[in-house]
Amino acid sequence: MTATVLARVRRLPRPRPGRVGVIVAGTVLAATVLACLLAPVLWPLDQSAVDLARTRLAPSPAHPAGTDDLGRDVAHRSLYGLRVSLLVGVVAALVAAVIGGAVGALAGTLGGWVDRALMRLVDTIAALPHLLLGIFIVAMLRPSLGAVMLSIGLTHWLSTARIVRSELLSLRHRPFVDAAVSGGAGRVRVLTRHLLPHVLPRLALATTLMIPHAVWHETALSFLGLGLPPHLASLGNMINDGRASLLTGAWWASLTPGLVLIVVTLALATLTARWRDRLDPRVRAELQL
Amino acid sequence: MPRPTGLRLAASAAVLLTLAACSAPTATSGAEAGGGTLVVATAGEPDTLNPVLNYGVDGGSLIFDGLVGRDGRNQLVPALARELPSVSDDGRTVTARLRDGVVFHDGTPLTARDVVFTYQAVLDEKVDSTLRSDLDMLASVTAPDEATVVFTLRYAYAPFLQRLALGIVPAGALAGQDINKAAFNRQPIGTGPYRVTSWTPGDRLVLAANDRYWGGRPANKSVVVAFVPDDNVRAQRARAGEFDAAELPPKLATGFDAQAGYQVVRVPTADYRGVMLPMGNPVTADVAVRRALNAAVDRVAMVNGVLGGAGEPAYGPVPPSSEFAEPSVAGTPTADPAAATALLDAAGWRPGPDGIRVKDGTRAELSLMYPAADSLRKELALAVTADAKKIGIAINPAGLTWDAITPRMNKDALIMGYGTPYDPDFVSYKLFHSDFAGQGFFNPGSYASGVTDRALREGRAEADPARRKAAYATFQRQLATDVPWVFLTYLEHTYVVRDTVDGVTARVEPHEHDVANSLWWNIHTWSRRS
Amino acid sequence: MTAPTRTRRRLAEAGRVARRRLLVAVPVLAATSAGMFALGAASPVDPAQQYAGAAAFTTSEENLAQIRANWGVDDPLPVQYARWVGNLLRGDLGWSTSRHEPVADVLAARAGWTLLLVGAALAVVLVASLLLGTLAAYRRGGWFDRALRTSAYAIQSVPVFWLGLAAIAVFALSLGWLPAGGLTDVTATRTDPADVARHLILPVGVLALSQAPWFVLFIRDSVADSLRDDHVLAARARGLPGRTVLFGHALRTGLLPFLTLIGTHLPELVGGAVLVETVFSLPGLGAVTVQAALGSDFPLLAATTLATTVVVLTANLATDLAYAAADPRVRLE
Amino acid sequence: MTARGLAACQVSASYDRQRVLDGVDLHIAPGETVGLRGPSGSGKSTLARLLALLHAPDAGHVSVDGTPVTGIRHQVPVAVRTRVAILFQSPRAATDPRLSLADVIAEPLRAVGTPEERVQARTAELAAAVGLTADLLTRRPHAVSDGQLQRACLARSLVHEPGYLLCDEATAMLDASTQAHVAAVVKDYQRRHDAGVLVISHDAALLGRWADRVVGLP
Repeated sequence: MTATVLARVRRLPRPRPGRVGVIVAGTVLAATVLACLLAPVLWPLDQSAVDLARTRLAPSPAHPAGTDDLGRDVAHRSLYGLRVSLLVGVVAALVAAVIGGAVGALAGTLGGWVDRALMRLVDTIAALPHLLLGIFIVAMLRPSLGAVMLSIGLTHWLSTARIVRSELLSLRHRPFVDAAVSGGAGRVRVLTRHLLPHVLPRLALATTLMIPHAVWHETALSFLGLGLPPHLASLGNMINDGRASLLTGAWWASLTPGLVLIVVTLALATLTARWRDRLDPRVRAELQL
Repeated sequence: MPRPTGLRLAASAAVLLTLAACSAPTATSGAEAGGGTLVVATAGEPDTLNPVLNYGVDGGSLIFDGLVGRDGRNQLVPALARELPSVSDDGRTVTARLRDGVVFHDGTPLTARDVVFTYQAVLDEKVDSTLRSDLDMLASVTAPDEATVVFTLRYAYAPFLQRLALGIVPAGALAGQDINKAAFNRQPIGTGPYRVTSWTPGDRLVLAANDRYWGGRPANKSVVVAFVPDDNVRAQRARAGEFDAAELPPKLATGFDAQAGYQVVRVPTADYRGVMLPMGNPVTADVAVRRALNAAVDRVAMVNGVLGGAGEPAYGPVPPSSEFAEPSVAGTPTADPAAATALLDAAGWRPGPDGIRVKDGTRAELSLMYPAADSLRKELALAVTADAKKIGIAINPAGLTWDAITPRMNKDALIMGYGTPYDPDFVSYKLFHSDFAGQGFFNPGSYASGVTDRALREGRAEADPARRKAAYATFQRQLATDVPWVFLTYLEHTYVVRDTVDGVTARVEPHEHDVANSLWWNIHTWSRRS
Repeated sequence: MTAPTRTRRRLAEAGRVARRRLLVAVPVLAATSAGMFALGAASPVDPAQQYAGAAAFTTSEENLAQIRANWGVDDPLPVQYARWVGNLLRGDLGWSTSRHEPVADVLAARAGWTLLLVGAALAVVLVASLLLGTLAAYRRGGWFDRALRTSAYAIQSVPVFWLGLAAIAVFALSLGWLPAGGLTDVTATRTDPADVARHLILPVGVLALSQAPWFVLFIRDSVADSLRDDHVLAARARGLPGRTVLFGHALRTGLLPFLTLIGTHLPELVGGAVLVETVFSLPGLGAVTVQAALGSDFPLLAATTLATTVVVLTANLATDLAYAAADPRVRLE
Repeated sequence: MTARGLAACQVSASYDRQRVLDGVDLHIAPGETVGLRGPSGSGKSTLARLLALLHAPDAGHVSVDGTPVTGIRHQVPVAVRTRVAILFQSPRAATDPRLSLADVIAEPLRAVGTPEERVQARTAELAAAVGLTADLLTRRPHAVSDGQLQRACLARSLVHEPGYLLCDEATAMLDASTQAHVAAVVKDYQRRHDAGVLVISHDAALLGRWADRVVGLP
């Protein structure tokens, strides 16, 4: 694809959230993170606990989101599901940041044929449907927490690599880098002391923006039965479990985890959208995933 | 979601098509000529339609017939054999005479050569047949003439006639081919009441009546078997009125009780679920722990909460419906934590600071594996976990794929499921005989008991029914004493059937029930009221 | 330069691009396949046990070993890889261990339905986003524009499988208007197009809706941009009617980059199709991929992944060329 | 061509695919101050970057003390690279905003593994030479003026005692007194180390005051 074409497509502006949106999103996210952090202390969950005497109760004051097929409180499990999904999302995004950062750093500092080869690789992988690729990886490694994180990490590092590379390319010939080279600094020192510190904020943003994608990927895999162990409360597992309840009228079992997922990713996207808008267009373009 | 099918590991590999033909050939007379199309829905899709490769093993099938078949009470009746094959006095020679005038779907007549070919193909090492180990006792099979087949056995094997339900394939259509990959496996030719019109993988199998069927023309012109692996989707589509009969998990079937036009049929089975407790685990190696777990599980709560009421408590591997069932083997249907804790206290397992019991520095903690794709087993595993916690035993459930489970079976507990109503030897011999200790899925927990071994061997060698019954009674009592498994429940397979369908005859079903050996094992005699 | 010469030159240029892409694609596919094979080989899954299925419970170790030997799964890895690639090149995609039939047959039976699903969804997305996006751009800042953008933003956060479940709950279960799954009525003896169409309304709708936000926003923004372009302003100033300006000028300039957006969004669309096929039990490639993954069926998984890669790469090239053909200013490189 | 000196021999170079230098010769002898003049876009800065071994020529080569240099940047041995120092026009672009002025000056020393006490001593010495107080040394670039920052850059360019110093419009952004001070420090250094200096400017008066000879680029 020619650079010109890409540049045009990626110039796609997105709605910019207003002040109210940001405040709401921030509040939601802060409350969520707080709840996730405090949950094990205030409201501990035994992942394997079931209560066969209280199955499929409709929402009530005792169980605000009802209970599921095994008598477990849906609201309670949604909170833990979110914890698990966010944890997977964060770790997977970090894995992606490490891989993407390494590839981008290699391409951006070495340049030349290494750069061309790596970027061709990135373009190619970008052309693969990453859910399919993720399914393949999980299937071959056998579904588990680690396999899911790795699967997401291995399929979501591309934009990070592109961002790091283009940042490095633009930094590489800035006078302060020239001065360092001229002053005798070696390749590694230039990279670690002069280039990477300037790339890190961008890398952090890219990683943060990757979290909602990673969460979606995890829920999709779990939904397909290829994700986390099914007795573990994760949003994807819960939505999957809730499918059966849907048919017998227990709509609440999949509604709540679904809504939690939507609200939290929306809040995360809204907040990062503000941060994103402050970046230069080139970086913004890469983040339009 | 409960999946009575059980083994999700290619559950379809073990599809058993029942010999519908043998039951009541006269039933067709009342049906209007030609009949209509019946649509049934099931979760499991066969991988192949070739009996040699494990299709229709325990019965002929809608497409194939064996030498023998089974009636509505699972009693053996002659099928392609003129009468039940005769067994020599030493039990090592079995002779079958073929029925006259049977033709395959392609018009070629059935001969003894076809029977010999079928059994030799199973024994052929180049053929990837998983049946070979079931026919271990078979030394040779020969055809002295066109209509006679002689089986020679290595050792006397009482239930051998039960093994003759395997569907017979035409030698002419397969000879000289690589059977593993033959086109026949998807476009098979048999002698059964229905021939295959088309098979759209992942969607449906369309069968057309075999008008020359030796048991009489089928009442229905065609049968469509819809493959809908997802329970929820199958229920949705059943609700939309797409099927005449559909297998559904009990909880999803309950909604149909109220729905006009459908009835829910619950079929008793030999399909049990239980927890295999390996002898190689320091905690479960203690018989007190095994007995305590056996007393601690609340089987009634599992039947009601997990199975939606479609099942009954299980205490051993021989189903209550079997003539071999030993009535003295029974436990408490609900949890008996007092008895369980007494057992543990007496054995020296004392509660630790966190409530989990400890003995000689060993914590009463174990992993309980279940196949991740099987939600019924997942729910049972969680129920066992909750019950165990109440008596101070910590269980960590682990949802894994089968290949991850396999290497751990000697050390970690596993929710297993199996069961067949045909003969107590069939599954139990390999699951509980010490010869098979640690051999893959046979006796993975390495349970070994001289009493059990002797009883099992006697049971398969003895021809006299009364002595067999006594041997299997000993076997069941010994199992109840040793508790190598905590048996949890027998399932009831549930189906929803349109009210207007007549002729539905439920019979006790084995663990595997997919295309057939399901409620529609005799679908060629079903009729529909207008 | 005369027009025919220009056309010839552009064609030659396009041919060169296609050839160069092909040259790059071959090593890339080779690397991808080697990577997949290595992962498959590193996988602890025992193909013989996969094959035996539930019967593995009653199959002896020797029996399984024999099945393994028949398949050559115990050969050294490079030998296995060479055999696999050799077979691929000869058109033999291998044997599906989970479906017990040739992989090529699985692909042949199912690829069509997936293409139909993706194609129909794409068509719906294109038409709908053109209409809605243009309308929103024309009344930029109006209530319709605001509502459209807000809902697009919200839909981006809804996972497609949840959207599918919601659609089933509402349209199939509560209202009973549409079938909840499957491709045709089960009793149908042949695939009647009208029947298929009725069954595809929900899946196509859900897939289209989940992908629509990007396209709608894109059209809206690029049309809004071009409405401010000089030549469009000039056309308006000349007194051309609003509709002519909109469709004749603004839309046309906005359309071109749209082609590329389709190219870049294809992988996304295919991923959505996997989930939609699972939710609606459609007999397509996506659903079979999931089943293959659950059964650790390497040959089938590798084939579906490679096949999808080829299709997406080809589609990308096609959109690039189409773009270049439509806009002479684009330099093919 | 003499053995000593920094020389560009028949160099051609492009910038952004635009040919800006075409077969240019330039020689700076030790102790000599050469002025380089030319209109904007004539390639003055490109020539400076060529001489500083930061930019690859399309044709021709640069030689340092008679030895032709192959390669640029990290391909050049540190000993050769540090023989030539360059002072850029904008001190802001030429300093890492995260470093204090002391670190800016000390960085080249640390890059080659100089012991820390030596680094401290040398930094203090150079800071005094360019007129930076200890207070200023702790500040970061955003907290000091252009002139103060350029002094730090000048100090940095002198830490390795280069044989050649290239001043690329180095005083263009500074006020007159700082300009004079920078020029004085350079001249003082040149005298003591017999260094060759290239002064690039479009200010003919400045070149007239400072340079021994002036060359022009077309």
